[in-house]
Amino acid sequence: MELIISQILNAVMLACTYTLVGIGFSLFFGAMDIVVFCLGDVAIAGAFAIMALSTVMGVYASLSGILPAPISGIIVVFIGACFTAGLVTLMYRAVIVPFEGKNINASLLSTIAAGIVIRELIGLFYPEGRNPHAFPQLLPAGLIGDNVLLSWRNIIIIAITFIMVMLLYWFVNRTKTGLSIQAISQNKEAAIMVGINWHRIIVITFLIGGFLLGIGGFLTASYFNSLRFDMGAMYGLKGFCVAVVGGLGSIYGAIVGGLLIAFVEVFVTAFIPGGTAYSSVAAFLIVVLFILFKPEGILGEKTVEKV
Amino acid sequence: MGNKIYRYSLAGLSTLGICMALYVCLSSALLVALIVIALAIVILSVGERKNVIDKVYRLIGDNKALNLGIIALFILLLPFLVQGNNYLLHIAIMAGIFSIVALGLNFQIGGIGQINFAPAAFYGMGAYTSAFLSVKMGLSPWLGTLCGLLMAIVLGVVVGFPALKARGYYLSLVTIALQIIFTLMIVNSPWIGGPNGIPGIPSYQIGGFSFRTPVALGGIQLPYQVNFLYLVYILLALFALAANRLYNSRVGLAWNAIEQDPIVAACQGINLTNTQLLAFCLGAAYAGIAGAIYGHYTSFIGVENFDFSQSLIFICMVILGGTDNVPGVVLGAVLLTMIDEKLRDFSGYRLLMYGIVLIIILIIRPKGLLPKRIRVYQQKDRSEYSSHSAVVTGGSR
Amino acid sequence: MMGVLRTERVSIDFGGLRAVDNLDFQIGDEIVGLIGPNGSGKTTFLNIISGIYKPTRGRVYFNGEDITSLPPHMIRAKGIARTFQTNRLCLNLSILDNMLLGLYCQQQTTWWQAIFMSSSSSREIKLGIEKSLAILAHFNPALITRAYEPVMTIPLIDRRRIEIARAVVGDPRLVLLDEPTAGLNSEETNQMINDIAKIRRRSSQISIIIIEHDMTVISRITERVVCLNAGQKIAEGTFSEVARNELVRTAYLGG
Amino acid sequence: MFKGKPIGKIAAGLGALIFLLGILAGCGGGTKSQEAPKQEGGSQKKVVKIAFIGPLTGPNATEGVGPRNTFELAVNQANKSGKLPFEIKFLAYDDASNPGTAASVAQKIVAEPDVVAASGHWNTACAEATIPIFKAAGIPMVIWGAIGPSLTKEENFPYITRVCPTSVQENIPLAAFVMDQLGRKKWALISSTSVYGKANTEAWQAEVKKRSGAEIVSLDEITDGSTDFRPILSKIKKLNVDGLYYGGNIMEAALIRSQMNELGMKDILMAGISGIVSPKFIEVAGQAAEGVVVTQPGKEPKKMPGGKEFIEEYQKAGYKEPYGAYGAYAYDAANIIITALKEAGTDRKALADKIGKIAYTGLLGTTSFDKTGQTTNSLSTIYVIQDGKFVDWDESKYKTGERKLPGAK
Repeated sequence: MELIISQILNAVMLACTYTLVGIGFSLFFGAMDIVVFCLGDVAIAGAFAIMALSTVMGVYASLSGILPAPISGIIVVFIGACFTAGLVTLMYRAVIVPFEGKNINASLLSTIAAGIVIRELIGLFYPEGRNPHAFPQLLPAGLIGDNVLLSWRNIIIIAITFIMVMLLYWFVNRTKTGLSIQAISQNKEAAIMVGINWHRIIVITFLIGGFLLGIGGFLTASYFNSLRFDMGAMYGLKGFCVAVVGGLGSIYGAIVGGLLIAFVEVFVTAFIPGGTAYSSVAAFLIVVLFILFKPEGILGEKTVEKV
Repeated sequence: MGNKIYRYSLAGLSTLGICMALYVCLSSALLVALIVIALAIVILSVGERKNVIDKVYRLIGDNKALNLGIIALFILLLPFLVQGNNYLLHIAIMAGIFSIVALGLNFQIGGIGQINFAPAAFYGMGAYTSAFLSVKMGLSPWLGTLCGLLMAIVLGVVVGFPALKARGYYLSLVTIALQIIFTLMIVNSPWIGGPNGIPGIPSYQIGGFSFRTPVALGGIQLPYQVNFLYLVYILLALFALAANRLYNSRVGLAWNAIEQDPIVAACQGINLTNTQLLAFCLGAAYAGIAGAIYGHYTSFIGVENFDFSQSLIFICMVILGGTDNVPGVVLGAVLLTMIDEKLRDFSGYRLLMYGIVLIIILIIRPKGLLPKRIRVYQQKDRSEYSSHSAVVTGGSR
Repeated sequence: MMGVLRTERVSIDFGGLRAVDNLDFQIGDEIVGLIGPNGSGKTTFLNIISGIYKPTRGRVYFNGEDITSLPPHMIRAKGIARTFQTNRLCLNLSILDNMLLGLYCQQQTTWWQAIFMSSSSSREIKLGIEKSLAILAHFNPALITRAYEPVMTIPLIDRRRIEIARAVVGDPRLVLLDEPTAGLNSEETNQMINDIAKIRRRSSQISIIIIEHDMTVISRITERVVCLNAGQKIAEGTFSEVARNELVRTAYLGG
Repeated sequence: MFKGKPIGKIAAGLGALIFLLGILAGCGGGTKSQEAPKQEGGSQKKVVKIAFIGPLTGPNATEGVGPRNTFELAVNQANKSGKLPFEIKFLAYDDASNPGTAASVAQKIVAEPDVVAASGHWNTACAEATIPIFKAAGIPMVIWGAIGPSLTKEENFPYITRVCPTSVQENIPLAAFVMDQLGRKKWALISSTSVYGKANTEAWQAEVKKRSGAEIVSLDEITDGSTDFRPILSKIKKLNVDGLYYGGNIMEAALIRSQMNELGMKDILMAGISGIVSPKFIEVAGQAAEGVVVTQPGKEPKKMPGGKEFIEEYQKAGYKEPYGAYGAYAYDAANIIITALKEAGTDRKALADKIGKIAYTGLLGTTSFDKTGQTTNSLSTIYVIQDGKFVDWDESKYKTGERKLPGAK
């Protein structure tokens, strides 16, 4: 029994790491009908920024001299997430705008190439960039009581994920800008017709998505205590899978999709003899099956092709 | 009459120019290669704006025999031009092998407009089948290659089947997933070497002559790569010819119709299932043969040769060269292979520069070096009808 | 007169919505107009005939043969061609290529023959080109000189012509025209009416179902009119009969 | 039909193109011809080239960069010593852990005119791919880091030799230590699906089979690059094992150890081999690294004759990266080649024969090769991580009983 509970907990934590990047995919797909393939790398770049702030650049240390540790931690993470937001927007200008409405294949490739560039830049220019790094412990690591299953860090990771999703939900459904994003994702032409400034909204979407990705990269790195320059490739791919399984374009879908993929991976590893090697195979098979038989995902809206 | 000779020599000169440009790219340093490519891009862009390219196409098309002869001669003489340098020959062979895969992939990307992210899986299927059969079962490499081809087609059906239901990004994800599953399954299968790969793959033999023996031609000792060079380029010529014929046939047209609008295509009597599966199976066959040759050429294959990043390289070749344009795809494959090899001198910066070069070329020429063109069925028709914009402009879908 | 196409109590549901409801319809050697307010199920009905949608209930017979469950490409092969409401040519392909697509169902070349017997393949293409150009000349001779231009450079009226030409080039028995004059001005509409009349003149062996909102078009070229409302047939007869029908009037005014 | 004017333009354009290409080709040729006189007349010394291949980018870059540096260091030292009758030029190539790339690189090396010897590879698959190429070209290659047992074969000797032990040789002392000396019998295995991981796992399984009472209760395979091992570890936790063996690379090993710590499995002994001997392991695993037992062939460089100088020189040379687990091997491989060069001259065949017969004493002790080209040097050390450092077992507080290894009764 304890084994099952601990495995469920493992899966939930894994799902948390997938969710935010999945939301990133959904957000950009909804707003622009494009899949930005390098989101995983962007998120990891954000985590590297946070790590740089708290180790190499010493911002965290100097901040915690004047402020209590949790607040300086929050500030550092916030700066890192803002950096990620800036990075995504820069990427939008550099590798998405040139291909807008022109050629879906070219934009697909250019975002993949951008991912390679980001990855390699980290590897080359971060000190010892190609080596694994221990991620600084900005979240408290202590256990809650004597129970080895629950640590403060895990609780905080779940909480931050939850808060981020709620904030996004509030933003998308309660603010004018958020409603504009929704309008654009439902019908771009109509939205422009009623006077929504498309370009402004897209930039805002990218800023918000980038911010979430930065947080997502931070949570992932914190959960694994470590960071490596090429982690982003697989991370981004899993995020895309999560978004598709949940329903591309749906925020809640990313949560559900994240849980599903994480549970499949964890349970194949834990309860099928010899399953460890096949956990990724199982996760990807699930994705293939979803696309074939329920392409709109779990929570996505079914679109009927117009004839 | 004088005009005719003039045009004849002009056509020959332009083909010769292209061959020389490629030779320069092959034999000199990265910077020189990049300058040549940049020059080529400038010439292409200016030429397109002034409608000269069209005339060059026609010039080359009018004198096919001459130009093919020049290219054949160029390949034939290549070993002597590079003075038997086996590394340059190796690059040329790899360029040929990759060109075959890219031509096959083009049936999917250029033909039916579906990006298939699993060409390396087809390529690997051919390589692994042939290598396994010839190493473990002692089958002749020639037969092994044939089996590799068949198994690749089987995989083509497996990957092509989802393409019937999914399109666009969804299909991308399906093929990515299948590609990753393919590599994971190989790693997890000890009977085909698992992560160890398959070493000691025998080479092709004709009579008692093994392709891995150096040859003496015209008094010059040439490395064994020469054998493979000729083999690969003969195959490439055949495959390119077949691809070209397909492109100009009813089948190629049907693929394009599906790319543009599957429902309309179906309403013209095109069987979506068969036609799309055909694009995947033929592409898989191309890649399968290329993979098998690769295995018998290098004598070792490992799963890293057939992973997702290799697939990405194939896709880049097709899109950079120009989708649905047979010379374009071959050009893309050849150039990218060369650039990739040239970047080896910058080991740490190789991938970074690869990514940057890719983005730059994509921005300058999003439709590839030689973009997709309007089909011309008979040269005679062509000169009768004016054509202001033979290059397809504007977006698809 | 034996019906070319006949439907028996065809219905189709989309979720809770019944788009076509128990429709009995038939057509012989004639031009039938299909009219009705927006959303009355006209286009859906054409989609059922051409096999894009499968009806929830009912059957479709073509030349006495049940084609209800056939996929679109087989229905096309049987001899039903169509155009689309929003002009759906392959914009990146040349006019000639679009026309050759219309001939696809008549050609035989397989991929195997295309590779290994290219002379037979190119002979077939050559015949196709001749036939296409002949049809194009029938509609608008000016198009022939532009046959190698991509369709996207062609003005709308000519695109519609090409689409109709693509539908009839393969000698279909039945042509379904979905709003051929949408977006055209009155001058162009007149030209289009003539073009449609030309199809019949070319061969009386072509039946036509035409969806149209412009009643002048309907009155000038159709021999019979069927009016749909909410998926049901509410009137049938010559144009003047249908136009007088009380139900039709309420449908248009009230619906 | 053609009109006169545009065709003239085409001709002019093409002419310009061909002219330019001619110039460029001339330039390309020019660089080559510039090199040649330098070799013959520019300096009195002849230039010979030695190539190094290793993973400098990609997933195993950490393993390759340090050895690249030590190799270069050895070459530079030799050049500076002034004792050589020729100048050695050092070439470094990246195989990116990809056999296809490795084969390509090997072709490139073989095609360079003055290359006399090469030293290559951390990945066994890469070595598999290049061995036939080097053998066919008659260029001796000394393998510095690939441990697949099958690489060294009689038929390839003396062209292919190896200074590092195979996975089988490497695991023997570690197994003897933890199973016989510490008495740990019940093992959980985690294996990387890489060649390296599989080879180690197989070697460990063989060791367990040799000993009665020892058993493997679970075996899980993971792919390199995975980050989440909690599901596997949660499962292993239930099994009450005496120890956990991981044969793989630093990153995964460190994550496994730190996640063991989180799941309350700190009192399970973790054993690993040289692949994880790197300060990075301790950095990433943090506190959890304490008490992990590893083995590394050879002795610590600083304890070997010349080791101190080596470390000093390495630091002086200003390399950013640590020399890593295989730095000493690459260093010795370079010196073996250089020594052989000194004695046998630059003829490849003579050089290969000389390397085959060498008895070189360096950082690894005395290296000589058996008839398959495998090193006969079998020195090895057991390390335990103590206070954030790899400490020789014999000098550790654990041996004296001052501290207790995880799970010790």
